[in-house]
Amino acid sequence: MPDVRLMLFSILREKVGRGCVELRLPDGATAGDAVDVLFHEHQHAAPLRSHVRIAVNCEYADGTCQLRDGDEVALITPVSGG
Amino acid sequence: MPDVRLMLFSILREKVGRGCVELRLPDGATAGDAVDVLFHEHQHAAPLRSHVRIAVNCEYADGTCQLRDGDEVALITPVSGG
Amino acid sequence: MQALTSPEVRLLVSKEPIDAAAECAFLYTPEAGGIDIFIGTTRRFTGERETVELVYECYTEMALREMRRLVDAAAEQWPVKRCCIVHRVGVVPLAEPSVFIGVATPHRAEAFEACRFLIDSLKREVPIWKYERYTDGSGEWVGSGMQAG
Amino acid sequence: MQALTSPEVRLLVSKEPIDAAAECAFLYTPEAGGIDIFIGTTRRFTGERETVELVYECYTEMALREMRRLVDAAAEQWPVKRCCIVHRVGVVPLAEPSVFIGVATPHRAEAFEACRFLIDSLKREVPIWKYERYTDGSGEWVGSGMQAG
Repeated sequence: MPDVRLMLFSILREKVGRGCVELRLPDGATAGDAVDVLFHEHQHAAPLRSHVRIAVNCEYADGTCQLRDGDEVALITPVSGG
Repeated sequence: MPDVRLMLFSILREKVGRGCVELRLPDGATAGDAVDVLFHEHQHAAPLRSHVRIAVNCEYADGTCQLRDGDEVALITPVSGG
Repeated sequence: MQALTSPEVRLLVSKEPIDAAAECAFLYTPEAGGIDIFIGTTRRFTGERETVELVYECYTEMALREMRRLVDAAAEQWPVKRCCIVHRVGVVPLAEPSVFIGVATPHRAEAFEACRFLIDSLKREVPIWKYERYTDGSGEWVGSGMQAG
Repeated sequence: MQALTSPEVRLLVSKEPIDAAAECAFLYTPEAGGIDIFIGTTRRFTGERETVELVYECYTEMALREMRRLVDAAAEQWPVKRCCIVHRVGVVPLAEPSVFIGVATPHRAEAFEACRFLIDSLKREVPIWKYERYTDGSGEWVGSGMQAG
């Protein structure tokens, strides 16, 4: 039962109302599962779902990446720095 | 009989030993004529002759450019600024 | 301010105005003959829309790691002797720089190419977001595909 | 120091060290979103040869006019909002800048292209000459095709 932290930024942070969400996931849960939980609880943010890239512990990762206790999962909406 | 000033730089200035040469030329003389006079008087600089671009009054010009009294003729060896 | 620095590479995310002189001084080295620098500044008009200011948000820890990854990728392709990437966060007023990327290489063609690669890659990969505030009171997270609020 | 300046263009030939901060400040404008800068610095090694310092000579009056002509040519091809070209003359020690070219445009691609055009054109057209002093006591007017002396 990994405890993970979801990190939210920019428009997604605004839609969800927080920059950080703590989640307890079932064993074997993936990064994609964590993202599903968030969007399930915040359906008004759903249009952003398909634009989100996932990062696990500060590196871009696949949705199939299996999570471990203490992992930090960031939901990266399209970036616009520069 | 235009009086003109030849301007010399870098290696050509060193070969000739001066940065500036005053010349009195026959009426109708061209920029190319002025350059010929200089290289005739400084034959050891001859290898530079074919590399020289001419500028008259601070603008690149053709050797056929007819000179007028007071003109400044610069002999521009290959530039290497930057 | 958070930073990741070495003698050759300087990566910085900060709320303070970017100090161009300090970045240039860092880039000067006898190993290089050419330096290319890109600076992004806050532009007033985009078409008819008038911008008041930009506000940048950054996932700083990851942004610094991504910047490092991009510098490493540049150094594999070009002989990079010095490189800096500085991004300002928070409010960036009109005409002020939000990003400063500098690359020093032995010859100029390499510096131009590496610098262009870095700014193009930064805009695609580094987790930083731009919020644009307009004079009509509206605003948006640029490129998010949704209205803010 | 000799200069040719307007609100948008700043051209300078000077024996003083180049003040990068002043040039950057000049380039910042709300009309631009992208600035590209090229800085040429004195490199120590060219192959096996070790340079002590460079010495630049300039036909200043013409150089400023040529720079102006190049800036005008750039402004015909790209939407140049600010542009500066500064060239140092006299001795330029190792790692110090000899030339600083900056271009501010609305978007970044234009800035890169215009800046590249300007440094490439300057190296071909502007009457400035570089003398390279080597550690072995020799020296040469670069590209002149003849030994100095």
